[in-house]
Amino acid sequence: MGWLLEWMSVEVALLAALVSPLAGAALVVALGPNPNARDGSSLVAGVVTFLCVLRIAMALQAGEPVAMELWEPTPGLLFALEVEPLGLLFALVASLLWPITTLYAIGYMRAHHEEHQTRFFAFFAITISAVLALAFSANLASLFVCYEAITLATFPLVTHSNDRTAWRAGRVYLGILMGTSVGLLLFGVLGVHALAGTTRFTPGGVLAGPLADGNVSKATLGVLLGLFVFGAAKAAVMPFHRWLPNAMVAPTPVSALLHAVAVVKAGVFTILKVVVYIFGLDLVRELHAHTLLLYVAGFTVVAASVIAMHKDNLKERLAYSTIGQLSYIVLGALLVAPESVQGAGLHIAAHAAGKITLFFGAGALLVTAHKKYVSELDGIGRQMPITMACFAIGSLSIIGLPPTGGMWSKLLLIEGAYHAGHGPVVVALLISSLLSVVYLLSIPVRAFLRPAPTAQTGEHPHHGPAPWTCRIAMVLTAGLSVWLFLFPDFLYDLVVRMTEPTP
Amino acid sequence: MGVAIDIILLLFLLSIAFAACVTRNLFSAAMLFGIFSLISATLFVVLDAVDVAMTEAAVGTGVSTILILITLASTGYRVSPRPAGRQVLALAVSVVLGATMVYGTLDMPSLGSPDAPVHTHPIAQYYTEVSPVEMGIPNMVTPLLASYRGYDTLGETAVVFTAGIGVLALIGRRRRKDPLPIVEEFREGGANRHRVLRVISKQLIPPILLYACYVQAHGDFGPGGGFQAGVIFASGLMLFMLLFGVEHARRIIRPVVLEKLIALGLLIYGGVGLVNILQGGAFLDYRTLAHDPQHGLHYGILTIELGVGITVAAVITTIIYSFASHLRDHVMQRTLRLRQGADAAQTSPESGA
Amino acid sequence: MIAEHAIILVVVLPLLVAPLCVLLGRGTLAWGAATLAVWSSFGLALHLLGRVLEEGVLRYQLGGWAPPVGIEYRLDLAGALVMTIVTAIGAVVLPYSFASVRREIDEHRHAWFYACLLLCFAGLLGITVTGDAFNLFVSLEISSLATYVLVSIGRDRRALTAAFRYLLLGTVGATFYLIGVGFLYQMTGTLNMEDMARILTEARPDGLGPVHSTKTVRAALAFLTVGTFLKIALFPLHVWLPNVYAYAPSVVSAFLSATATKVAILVLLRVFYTVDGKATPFDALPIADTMVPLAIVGALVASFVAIYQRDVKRLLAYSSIAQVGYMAIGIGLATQAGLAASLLHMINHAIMKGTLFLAVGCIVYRVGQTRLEGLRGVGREMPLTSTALVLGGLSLIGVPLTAGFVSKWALLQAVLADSHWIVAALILLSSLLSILYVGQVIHVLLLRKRPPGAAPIQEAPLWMVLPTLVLAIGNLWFGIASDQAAEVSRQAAEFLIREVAP
Amino acid sequence: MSLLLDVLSWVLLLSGGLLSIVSAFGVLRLPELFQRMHSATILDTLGAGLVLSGLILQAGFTVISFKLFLVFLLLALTTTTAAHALAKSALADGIYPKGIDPEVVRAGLSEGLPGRQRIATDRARERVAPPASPQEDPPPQPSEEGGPPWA
Repeated sequence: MGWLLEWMSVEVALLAALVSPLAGAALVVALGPNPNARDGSSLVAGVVTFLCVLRIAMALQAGEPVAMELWEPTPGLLFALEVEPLGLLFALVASLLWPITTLYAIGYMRAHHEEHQTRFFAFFAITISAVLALAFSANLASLFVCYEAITLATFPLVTHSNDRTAWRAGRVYLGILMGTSVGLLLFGVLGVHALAGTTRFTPGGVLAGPLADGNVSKATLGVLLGLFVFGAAKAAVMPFHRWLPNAMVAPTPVSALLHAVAVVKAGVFTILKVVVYIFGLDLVRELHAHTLLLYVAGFTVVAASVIAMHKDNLKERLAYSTIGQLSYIVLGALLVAPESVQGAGLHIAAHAAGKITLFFGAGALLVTAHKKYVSELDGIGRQMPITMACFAIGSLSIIGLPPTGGMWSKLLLIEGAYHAGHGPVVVALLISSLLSVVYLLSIPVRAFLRPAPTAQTGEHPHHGPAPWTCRIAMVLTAGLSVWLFLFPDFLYDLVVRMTEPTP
Repeated sequence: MGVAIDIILLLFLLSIAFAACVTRNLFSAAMLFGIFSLISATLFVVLDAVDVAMTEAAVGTGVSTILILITLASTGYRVSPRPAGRQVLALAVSVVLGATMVYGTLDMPSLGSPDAPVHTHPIAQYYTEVSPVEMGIPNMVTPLLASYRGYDTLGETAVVFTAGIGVLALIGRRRRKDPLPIVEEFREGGANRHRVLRVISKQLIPPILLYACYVQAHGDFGPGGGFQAGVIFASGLMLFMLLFGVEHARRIIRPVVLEKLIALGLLIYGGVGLVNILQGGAFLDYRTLAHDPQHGLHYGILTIELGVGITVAAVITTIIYSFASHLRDHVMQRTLRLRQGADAAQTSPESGA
Repeated sequence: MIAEHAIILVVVLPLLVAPLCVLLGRGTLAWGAATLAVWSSFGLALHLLGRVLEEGVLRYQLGGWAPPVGIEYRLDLAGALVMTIVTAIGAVVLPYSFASVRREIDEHRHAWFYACLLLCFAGLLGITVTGDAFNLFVSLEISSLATYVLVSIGRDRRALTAAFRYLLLGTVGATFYLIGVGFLYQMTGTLNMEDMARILTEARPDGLGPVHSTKTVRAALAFLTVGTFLKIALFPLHVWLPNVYAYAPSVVSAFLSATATKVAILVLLRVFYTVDGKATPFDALPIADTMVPLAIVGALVASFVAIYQRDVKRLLAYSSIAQVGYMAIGIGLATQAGLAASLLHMINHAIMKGTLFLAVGCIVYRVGQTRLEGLRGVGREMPLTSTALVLGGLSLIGVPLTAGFVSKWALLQAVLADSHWIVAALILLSSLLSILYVGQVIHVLLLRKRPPGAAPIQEAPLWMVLPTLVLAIGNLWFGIASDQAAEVSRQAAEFLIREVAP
Repeated sequence: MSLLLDVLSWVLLLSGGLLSIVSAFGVLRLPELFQRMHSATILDTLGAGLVLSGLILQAGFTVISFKLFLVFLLLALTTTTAAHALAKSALADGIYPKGIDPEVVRAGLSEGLPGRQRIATDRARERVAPPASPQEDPPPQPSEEGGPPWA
């Protein structure tokens, strides 16, 4: 990989990581009439983006500071980029999974005969650019701008199918996400700026100073923390979770990458960043409010799992599972033990790899066998063995069992909760894991072990396996889950660096 | 003595205003407004603002009263009482307003006090002492209006122009291809039945127009100028219209011509300014118009006063024409309608109208 | 020569082309002349803005008489900024007006319409550039009178009553201004703003403290402030505005909403800073204490009312009242940051409201009405127009990367810098309400289906869509590359505040 | 001579002033329109004439006297005409002098008048003696309140 170091400087890489998805989007629009060239360019843009992020990762490993100021429209609203471990982790996950999802989407969209594929790929690329910009934001203000950009760029994807349900879902989507971000998150951002005079992400936090100076009370800071936890509604903490099941009307690649990885993780990422770099772990620990918020998140974990059990629609079940898993990360952030925060960071990656595999599987079932409901899946594993095998691995990762990466992150989370002395949270995590065994593992079990329906009830028509691009993508992401189990060191180092004060 | 006159006039104004508020008959209110203007004009004369008094008398008493009457003729004279709540609000606002104004006058220098800032400021001295020498114009008001603050006057002319265009745009008639059928009684206007009025008033029109020209030209030496002249000229035309009917008047001076004259007056005024720029001076710096700056000033002032006069006269005439034509159409249509109704109901056309 | 006289030509050109339009008489010719005049004004305004940025305040002696004997034109940065807004909007609106006016106004009135548009334009420009308190009133009258005509010149009968109401209240406002100027003249003996400001700080001739502490000056300020509040439609003096914007012809709505209130706010700044600056009106009168609460209540109430509007133009009009509230908050804070935020929001609001009203005008051109239920699904068949509408709407909400966000951000920062937490929260609440009403419009236009059997609709003519799109892209441009605008408004605010400092 | 003129002019001025006061009282106190008009017209012509003549005598043979004479002429022409018009419109509106039989006036008025005026007098008559049954009177009443003469 040495050629990458020589080939471009880190500043160029940073800009290129943001620009290449946009360039990809432009290319996609330009090449719209020729589907092969269009999809190819999207794929190439994905690979280039990933290489750029990789270059940044190498620079960070080497200890180079990676930061850049872009422009400042009004005082206090500074658009600046700065790479730190957590952001890098997030960017790595998003940029690695993008080309894989593109690969999957090519097969899926063609098999599904979707219309407006050009628009689809273009907005997909724009969203990725916004996600990377969010991951690299140096301060809360530019993070907020990127946050909103993501909402807007994904809106056309949610309403892609252009029918009544899609538009209704789009309304809920936009209403909840915009409402909370403008009403709560923006207020929080401005509050931080007013209190601390800056919104820059600083190791150790920026709000400890004003508290020590007596400029602000703990209660106010508690309210501020609440503004962030609920304002970042992309994290889907109840009661602002309804947009996520609604957004499942989007095509599966969108649900897979955006609503399991990029967009929702943008929400928890925001909360993690705020807790670690704005408040600082020590400060949050002193706030009474964090306990309260902890219980809200814990409730979300359990409640979402319970709801997921009752959902027959596969994608909805996965969506509620996502809601639960996101709250794991929020819990990890709010527990403010170093282990739990590390676990939360790691869970971003582990859950991403696992959940995207599950969605890929669900999408493959939809386009190949036209099955939407769990109850229809009896015995389907015999026709689509690869799909269902990958699905099983993904499920294991979400549950937190070896041989998948989910095990490490969940272990760290539970350890952190235990050390922080929050017994009920440990219990909640365990209950939710047990429930996820029920609602997730039951699916591959059903697919492989139950007999296919008899002739009277309607035999599976012989439809063969999923499109080959889909299969490749699934194998890759399932492999990633296993890889995270075998070699978690690199990511673990990153999350450890996040909680350690930088020299 | 002067104070006594002031007080009496002000008391008059107050009581007239009160009466105008109280009366339920809009016709009386219109008349009261006319009287109010007349007394204001008298007050201006007492205050030595003869130029203003002239305009006030012509516009306030003459033109606007006629306009109000024309409007009333097509709407009716009676007013229904307004809900009491609104009146309380209006009263409260008026009381606050009046209180603020009184409060504002508490620290004001007394009327005519030589120590007032208005008199002690250097520009007052400039206007009274330097200006006559500089300009060579005995009437102090004219150079102030037309030169020192000539740009304001250009603006005021533009306001008058806007008013004219506005009336044209809102109630000005489209030049119809199919004019309304004229009811027989309207053909000759109303004047036939008022022979005395007609004969006497006809004699008055030429002196009025002549006087307008005098006021126009005499602005440098006595009270007068474009505004006053324009208003007086228009009053003369208005009298003609009242006597002979708007149709006749429209044939004497066509509305299209008036419309172009409105624009022409403002253009003359602004054109002088542009010429000044071309001559190398500032906008409206008349001194560039001739070799001798004083001559230039005179030329400039005369020209712009002419522009003002044309625009004002044309605008006021246009407004009156438009209103009168509007009313005429209104009344005529109503009469036609009623007559048709009466024809249907009765055989004798004489008894229905 | 043109550079030397640019400052006067920018106003006088449109003022004199107005009678020319009447002389030309024909609609098309008048349109051509008006377009030329407005575009040259735009060019001159840009030139002037550049020069003000370089050289500072520009002065021009009208009639060659040195102030305070004569009238002085005096262009500072705030004036140049507003002048650029007005001319830019004019330059965009005029090409648009050709088709729109033909559709909405009777043909024999076209020349008069363009004459009035130019007069209104010239009057607004005159306000931005004048350094004389009475000349400001004259310009105000020209623009107001022309506005009343413009509003009522269309075919909508309801516009007549709206214009009449506006005329009554507008005249009250102008009269208040005049009374205020009269009082000030009584106490200073001059009409030149700078001269007034100087004399106000001097000791009174009778030795009783400075002039600005007299009751007369206080009453004058009260009159000037209230009169101007009427003109900027600050709650609760906003009652004239909704119907005026709703029933006026599309071009007029767009032009007025983007310019008139901005210029009125400049008048307020002139009163507060240029005339009474050194005496700091914020100390003498409880301006901040009344203005900020009024503005915030206005923003909330207007946003709330906007949600329930069934007519797009009325909805946008109420949103204008809310936005004016934001600007008033910035001024009421009486800090440099607040002032800069207000000025910035002025620019951005001009762009976004211009976009929205122009886009609605495009729809009116094709559909002929603005009731929401009549517009179901129209946006789908007019993609360019609805793109502009969506961009403008997002900007109005204050979505990041649009112009509206930058200024709202600046405003919130200024508010929080003074730790007015509640005000900030209420501003955000009003933004949330704006999501609702903008969302409603977009929902009806784009998401609802056209009623069965409705006639197919085309995109509006190119000459209407292009200007709309230009402004719509302005929303993005000023959201992404807003540093220049922000810098100019910051400097303008700094200049105004510095005038206060001795 | 000058004393004589002075005395004469003061006599004229004072008598004019007195007359004015008297007629002002008349306007206030007299019972009905035509009598009041009688009082007012005396003020307009004789009162003003006396005062103006006094002033002319005061001014002597100058341009001011000429102007005053013009004023007198103007007043004489306009006030009388105005009084004429007022009286006529009062009659047209159905207000008649006291003690005169309305029918006589009406008969005189109706003759030789153009149609519209005749209609107005007819209406006035109706108002004096309203018809037995209220007819379906058209709501807008043309020219009842004295439709504009110039229309």
